[in-house]
Amino acid sequence: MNESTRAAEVPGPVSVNDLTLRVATVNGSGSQTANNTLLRALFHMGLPVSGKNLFPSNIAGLPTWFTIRVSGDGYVAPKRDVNVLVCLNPASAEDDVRSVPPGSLVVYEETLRCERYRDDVVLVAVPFQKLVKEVCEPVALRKLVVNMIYVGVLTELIGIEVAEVKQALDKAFAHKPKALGLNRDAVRAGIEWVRENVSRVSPFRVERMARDEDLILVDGNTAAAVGCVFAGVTVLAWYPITPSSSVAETVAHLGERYRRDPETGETTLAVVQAEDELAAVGMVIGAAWAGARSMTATSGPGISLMSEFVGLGYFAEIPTVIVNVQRTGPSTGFPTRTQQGDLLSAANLSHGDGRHPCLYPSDPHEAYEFAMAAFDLAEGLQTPVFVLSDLDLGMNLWMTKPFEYPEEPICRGKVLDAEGLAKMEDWGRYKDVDGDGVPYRTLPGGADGVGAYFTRGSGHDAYARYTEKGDDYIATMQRLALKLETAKSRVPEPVLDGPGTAVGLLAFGTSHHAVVEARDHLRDELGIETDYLRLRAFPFTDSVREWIEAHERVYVFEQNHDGQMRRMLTMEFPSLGARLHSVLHYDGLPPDARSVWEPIALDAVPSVKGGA
Amino acid sequence: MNESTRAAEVPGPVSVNDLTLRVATVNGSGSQTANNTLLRALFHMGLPVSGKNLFPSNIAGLPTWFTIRVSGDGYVAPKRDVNVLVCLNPASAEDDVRSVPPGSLVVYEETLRCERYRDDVVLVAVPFQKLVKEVCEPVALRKLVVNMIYVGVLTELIGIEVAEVKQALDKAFAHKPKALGLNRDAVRAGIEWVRENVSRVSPFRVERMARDEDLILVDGNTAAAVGCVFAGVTVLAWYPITPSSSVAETVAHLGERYRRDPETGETTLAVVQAEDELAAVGMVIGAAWAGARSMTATSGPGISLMSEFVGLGYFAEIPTVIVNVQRTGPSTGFPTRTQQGDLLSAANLSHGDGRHPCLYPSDPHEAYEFAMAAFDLAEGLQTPVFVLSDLDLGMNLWMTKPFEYPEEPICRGKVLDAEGLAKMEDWGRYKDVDGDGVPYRTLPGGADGVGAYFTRGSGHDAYARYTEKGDDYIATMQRLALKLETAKSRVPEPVLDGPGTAVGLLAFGTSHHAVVEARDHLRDELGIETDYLRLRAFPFTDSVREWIEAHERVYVFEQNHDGQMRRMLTMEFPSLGARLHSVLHYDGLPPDARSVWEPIALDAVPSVKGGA
Amino acid sequence: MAGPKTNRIGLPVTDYRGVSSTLCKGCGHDVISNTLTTALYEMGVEPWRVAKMSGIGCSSKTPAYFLGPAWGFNSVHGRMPSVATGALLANRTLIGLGVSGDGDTASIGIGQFVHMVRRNVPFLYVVENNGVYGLTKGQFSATADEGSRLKDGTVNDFAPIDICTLALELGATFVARAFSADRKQLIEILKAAIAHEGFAVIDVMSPCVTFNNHVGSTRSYDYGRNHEGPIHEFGFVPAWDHPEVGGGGEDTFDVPMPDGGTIRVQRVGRAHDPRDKGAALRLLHEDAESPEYLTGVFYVRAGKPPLPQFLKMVEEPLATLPEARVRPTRETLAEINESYR
Amino acid sequence: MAGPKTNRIGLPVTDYRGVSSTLCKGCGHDVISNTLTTALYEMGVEPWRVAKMSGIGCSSKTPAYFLGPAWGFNSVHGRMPSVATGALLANRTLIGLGVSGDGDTASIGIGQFVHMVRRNVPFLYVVENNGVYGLTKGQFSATADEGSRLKDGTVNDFAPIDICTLALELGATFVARAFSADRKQLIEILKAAIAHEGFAVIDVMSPCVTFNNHVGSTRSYDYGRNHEGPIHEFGFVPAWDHPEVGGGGEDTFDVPMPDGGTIRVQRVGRAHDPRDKGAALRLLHEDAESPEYLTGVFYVRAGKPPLPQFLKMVEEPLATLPEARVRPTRETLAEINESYR
Ligand SMILES: Cc1ncc(C[n+]2csc(CCOP(=O)(O)OP(=O)(O)O)c2C)c(N)n1
Ligand SMILES: Cc1ncc(C[n+]2csc(CCOP(=O)(O)OP(=O)(O)O)c2C)c(N)n1
Ligand code: SF4
Ligand code: SF4
Ligand SMILES: [Mg+2]
Ligand SMILES: [Mg+2]
Repeated sequence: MNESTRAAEVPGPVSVNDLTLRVATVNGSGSQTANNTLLRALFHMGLPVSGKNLFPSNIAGLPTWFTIRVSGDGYVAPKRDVNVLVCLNPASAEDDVRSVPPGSLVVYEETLRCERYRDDVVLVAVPFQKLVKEVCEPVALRKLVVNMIYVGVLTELIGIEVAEVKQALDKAFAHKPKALGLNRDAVRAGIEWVRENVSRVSPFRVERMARDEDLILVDGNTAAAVGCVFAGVTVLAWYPITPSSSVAETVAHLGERYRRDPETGETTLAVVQAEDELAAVGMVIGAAWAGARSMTATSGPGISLMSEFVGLGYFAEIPTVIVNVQRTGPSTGFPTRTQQGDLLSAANLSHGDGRHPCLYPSDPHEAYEFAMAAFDLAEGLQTPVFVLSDLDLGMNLWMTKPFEYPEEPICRGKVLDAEGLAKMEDWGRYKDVDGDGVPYRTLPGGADGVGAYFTRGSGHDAYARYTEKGDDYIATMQRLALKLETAKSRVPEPVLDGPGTAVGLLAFGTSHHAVVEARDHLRDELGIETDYLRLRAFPFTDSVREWIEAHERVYVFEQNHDGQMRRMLTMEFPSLGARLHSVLHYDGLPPDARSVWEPIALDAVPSVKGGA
Repeated sequence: MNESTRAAEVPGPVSVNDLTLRVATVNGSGSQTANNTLLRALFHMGLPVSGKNLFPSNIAGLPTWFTIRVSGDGYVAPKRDVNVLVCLNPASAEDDVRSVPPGSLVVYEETLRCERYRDDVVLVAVPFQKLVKEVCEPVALRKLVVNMIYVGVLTELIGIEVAEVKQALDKAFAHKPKALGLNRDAVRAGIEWVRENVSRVSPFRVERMARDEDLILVDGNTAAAVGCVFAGVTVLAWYPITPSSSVAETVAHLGERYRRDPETGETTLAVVQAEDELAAVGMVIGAAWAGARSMTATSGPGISLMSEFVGLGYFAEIPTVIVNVQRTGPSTGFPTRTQQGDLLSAANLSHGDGRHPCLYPSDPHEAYEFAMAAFDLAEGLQTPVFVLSDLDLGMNLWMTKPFEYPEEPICRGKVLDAEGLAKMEDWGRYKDVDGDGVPYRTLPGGADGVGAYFTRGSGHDAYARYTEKGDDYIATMQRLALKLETAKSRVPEPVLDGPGTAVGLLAFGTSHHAVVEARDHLRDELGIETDYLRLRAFPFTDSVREWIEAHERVYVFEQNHDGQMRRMLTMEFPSLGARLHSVLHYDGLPPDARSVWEPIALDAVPSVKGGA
Repeated sequence: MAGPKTNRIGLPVTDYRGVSSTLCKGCGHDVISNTLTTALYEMGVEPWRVAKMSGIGCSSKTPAYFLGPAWGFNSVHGRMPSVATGALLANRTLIGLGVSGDGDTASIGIGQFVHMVRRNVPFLYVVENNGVYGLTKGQFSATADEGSRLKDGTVNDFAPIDICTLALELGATFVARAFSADRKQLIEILKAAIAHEGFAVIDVMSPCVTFNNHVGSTRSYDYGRNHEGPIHEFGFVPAWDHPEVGGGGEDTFDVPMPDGGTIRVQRVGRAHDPRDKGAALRLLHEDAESPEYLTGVFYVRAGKPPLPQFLKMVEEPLATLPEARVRPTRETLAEINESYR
Repeated sequence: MAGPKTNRIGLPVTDYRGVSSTLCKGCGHDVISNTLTTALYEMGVEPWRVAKMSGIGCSSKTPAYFLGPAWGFNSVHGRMPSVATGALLANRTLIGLGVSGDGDTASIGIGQFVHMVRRNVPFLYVVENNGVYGLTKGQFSATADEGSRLKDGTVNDFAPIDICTLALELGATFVARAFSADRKQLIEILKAAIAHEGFAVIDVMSPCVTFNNHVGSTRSYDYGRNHEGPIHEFGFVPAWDHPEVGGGGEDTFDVPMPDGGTIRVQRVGRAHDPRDKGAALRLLHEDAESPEYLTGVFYVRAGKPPLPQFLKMVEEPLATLPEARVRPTRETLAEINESYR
């Protein structure tokens, strides 16, 4: 062990493939490529990984943390305790170093003198600034390139395969050969520095694992965007807002690439950056009315601004897809923190009666699938549909199954062309012909002069004529409610497990991942068996009701303060309300397993105790 | 009986002080003054009356009905069956005449030849057009004056006291002596025509009653406006929307009259007609932040547009009062029909977590009281507060107790001046000092250079400093939730009756009036005893919970399709959801007693049957 | 026996009418609906290609009162522009025609109006401007003139928003003003606007007989009649009448329209040349100071690509493209997956 | 021992500073914050009378970075105007000062901006105009010039909204443009704006170093430096310096401000007279065609009553009026009751 490494009594032997690595830097410093290189290299070693970026709501200069968890057991929820820390940010170094448990590995820029703060961790002081000078001549680039040095340092320290790091670099800089060279050098410098200066073996290491599955590494916003493009979206209108912007930006980007004819230069996807969310949703409502598959993407404040128009969409029965990448509310809240906080708002959006279908993807693969499914659902039901993602899903990189090409053709729902119309007797735009509440529609501009109708958000009868008659209104409201019933057979069923025990856990979206780990913990460490239902959509299917009915006690785990999903379940299943108990996590960070199992374990439930 | 009156076999004897009188005219025809004259005269005869105006969402030319119920028993909910009909509208005459039960009295313009449609009612064909020519020389005014002729006709036919009609006219035309003369003549002409041409006694008559109470006749919007002015509102910003406009217009009007110094011409009430509801609510939020008692008034679509700002008000803790005069939604819906349809939207308005106190007045006296109380409540809790009225309450005339002068001084809540601030140790804008969740605030512009703070809808700590820390956020959210708990002890308690039986009825706002009558009917005609709770506010007080707990079966009667109040009760009291049953009325018209008792009677509840 | 009279695409005028109006008798808006009926009929517009859009207000109800066989959308208050933008993107073969009120456009709607102009959405936007909110019973709107009075005497203290000036400033390429009582001129303006490609706005003074037609109003029929100042006399000669250059004689000049039609201006009086934006702005700025109510086509310019062209969209309606054109291939998805491996 | 240097109301400049900025190093907005600090200090504005308002964006964060002892309100995106209007009504003795971005003002916020101008709210409205949405990572805003390019090469196809032209058209009485790198001029403009009564708007080009400071941008420091064209050279002489008429000598002319101060314009170069609205409009319209970036005070006019005066409000803050002035008497209520009997 040379001077650069100081070790206290490090408890325990070397731990393999079970570590949480955190890089503390400054935002705007370009560490993202380095972090993703690490993540990708670990991923390609067959290791189950997850990466969480914690960044402030500003553009440059404030502390940022990137945390990678490697879990041989396959858990992807974050863990509270970090065991490998890289300190590069003077502003947060002391806090960062003090936060890790004894025995952790701490790598830091030597001038930060982190050895002042702890003597119960493995300290590796690296002269990052010196090293970067050696490998990177252009002064302006050093700020960026320095990050690759810690990639090298970690590679050597914890045993990442150099070949995988190289490949990850190649991918990242595929079109920038000069940058590739510089970054390669930096990685090499890090590796070599460790080889020359550090003899001690890291207490945390990684080793290649065999992965059966074919997986990809992608963020949820990208996945949702791919889903939209393969759903055949034709009009996208949006307004920038964190953390949803990259949904729209990626749709637009994919549109440029795959939906613009390379020869004619013409596109089949119209994208408008609107002046605000009112306009964005107005455009997609207008587009959907005229027959486009339309969509917008937004987050909390945008949802609020879309409220009036969504009511119009509901009442005038206009299909559109709204992707809501939730962030911490209320109001502006924490724009760069995650939450499942718009559940009630989305499902009940707008004044007056009415509820809207919502889909809750829990990983990028589902974000892809549900985004795609949302279009068929919206057009099938002729109503706005929400895809409720969140910042954690949307902006972090996740291991996920590759996107599967849709086996079913696009389904536009009950759209009549001239021929179809001719076959219908006594067609009425808002007539329930099939008993499912969903009427038949025609698309504006039919060149044959038939099927035109007048759309309005005020009272209308089955033939789309203006009315102020109570009976017409009642009929419409009942039919709209019937559509919600119909929706139950079309939305994704929950993924469930049980009934086997009296205690059930219910979660959805990104809350899922902490539950997976918590259930193992409850069973393995505490002897508490739990069933589990992962909800995937509103309205709730009968299977949800039945599953709850089969359990005495159901813990609803969600990421908000008010217990919004528990409230929604209670509203829909009033007789089951007493069984539902909230387990909440709402500090703006993705939840860890402990947030789930601790309250459940603390909750002295006799039946559970008996079963243990 | 002369030619003008044809009578079929009229069943039964003359009915006294129990009639429903409907005048069918065209909107924009100026019948309102005539209708109000009738109503007022009946009211001054000591009769319990209610008047409902049913008008289309347009300005002139479409059918309008004004319906007066006189009920010796004191019921003010409408009754389905009309027994005195005045037909002046050719467009609706046939339907109108066909709609009344046999034995009704039908007065009509003779040229409408209503005798073609029925022979089982008492028909009085009046030559209105001829008569008006005789009494009103100016041709342009005849359209208006003709209405007073039916006032005269009815006066004589059903026994309204002429002196009371005169007095009502004097009041209506106090400042228009010429019009007074014309209208008096018209009434007289109507009376005389009946005296000369009709010998038959009307099957429905009225007679003076002794009224103990001192009552006034006023609409709910006016009452709410008076409440706001006496609450000391200082900034009103609004945007016109039916049926709420007259709240703002009346506040403005009263402001001109009572809040502008007659000498200096200066006002203590700033009124701005904003460019839309986003601006209106933004202005009142800004005004409240700067220390005004501020308010806005709106209806459904406006509520949707206010969504983002209300979330800011909640999170940044800015008190303001939003009067929502509900109309039939969703979307534009029926702008001139009533509904209790924004219960969920108002209480949960905006994305993210958060709930807002709501008050539910059921008559003008309460509209006055609750509008006033809303300001103290909002400032006391430092949060936006909703007053949820509806079109029926807001735009119809109601008998109600006179407004009582507030005995308590205005309470601005925890506002610190320089002195108060000096006494506080370590003041923080968002610090919970008293354990009730409500912090102390200072008002911008304090001239002493202390107490300034920075308000934002993004993360903030107890000292109003920017934060992105999870702990700060959790503390804030918990404190905000605590404020809602605190609110329970400050909102109006329910008015309740029972527990006495197993069956309870729960209603609120204007749904109350049908319930009063329905309970009598259930008891007297069907032998079903019911307890009753009239809810007056959200959050629900403990007494609401206890009362529900004491009943096996609670019928929640409300005016919307979705059973929104039942849903809210279920959310707040999850273990009681199974006891709550919806009884709904949602055709846009004020509910009658039958809407309440019929479903309850049909509902075969064993415990009720046993009790009967 | 001769059939009913038809237009150049063989339709009778009844196909250009709508359901009967529920507005007040004498309302300026009804005159505009009738004028639209005539103009659309005479221009031989195919009704089923028209998307009639509106917001909320008395004015916004009117799309139901003309061109029955067209597609109508009475959306929400003040937000017609966004809805129309979306519709025209979904199907660029639609003919976009919107009716809005002054409240709907200039009060609640001014933001969306501004951005619609900027985007040059291909759309004929008619503002039925009565200076008040008719449907909510006569409050002032943002176009009410400073100093004008309501029936009850209330005076408007704020400067009006001038729809035409604003549109011009923001780059609109067809900007006109009219008076509903001057049907003759309005028909010609409407025809020219229909012939225009891109965004066209016509600000039409349309008196509200119920709430703003009294003495003291600056939007009454009387006020209009006494103050109307046409900036030129002109007619629209449609393409199928084969307008030759100079065909109107020496006392006229021609402004050719992209559809082959021509605006033919008489060289009398002011004879404003609508191609001259500077002159248009000067006229409008002078107008702001004077009580005269200028009418006519202030500005017209061809050639600015409308939004779908800007975005280089395919010619066909996006709404009905077959799956093969909107869902990328299996190979593309494989390529995408590969990029995330 | 001498204390720290203070201004005319005895405060040190530190009282005019705020918490330290979290913006990117070199951001134009920080320059403006610093300039505001100086201008407010030198004008001797009482910090505790100032309401610092903003919307959402990098620019909208800046009220935290100057004038710490003032009252701040960072509201919601695009809606600062309404919040500010309300605040100034609640307490007309407050000095209203707002900072907004070009996205906040011209994209989402253009509707509220337009109406705030119309209402002549007494407010100094500073637009920190960088042509992009900084905080959401660099998308174009509605003030981006046609043809300008993002870093990734994306070209803006739409015509920009010109805040100054728009404000002038809508009747604003103080309209100016500046460039954040030209601190000297900006200070003078800010001082004059502070001295103005009623609505004042300053559109300041404020480069976003992270997303819009590259070649091809028309909002970069380089672009600003190469294209700035001051329409006059001038200084602001505050009231307490007792500006005499003609005190600047023959080569200047004076524009007196309501607070007793004076804008003193040098008779060199363009020497635009800011009292001449017509000339201002001409300048702005010319500017729209040319690549020159004109800076200076386009227009200033005194005497138009600001909103509280329009409404004839009492002089004192409504916020703290005693009960007796806001709750009518028992007799009044009796009278009201009587009218409904
Ligand atoms: C969000 C919203 N706010 C308010 C209203 C009420 N409202 C209906 S029409 C209207 C004004 C219409 O004025 P204008 O556009 O000038 O049309 P006009 O009736 O004068 O033709 C208003 C305020 C509404 N429907 N929606
Ligand atoms: C309703 C709403 N929509 C979107 C956003 C996201 N957002 C935050 S700042 C911003 C744009 C800011 O641009 P600008 O006003 O130009 O300020 P800059 O950051 O460039 O200074 C956007 C779109 C938001 N906060 N609220
Ligand atoms: S109220 Fe005015 S605008 Fe509305 S229909 Fe009547 S006249 Fe026309
Ligand atoms: S992103 Fe741009 S506008 Fe925002 S702080 Fe950085 S430089 Fe300034
Ligand atoms: Mg109008
Ligand atoms: Mg910007």
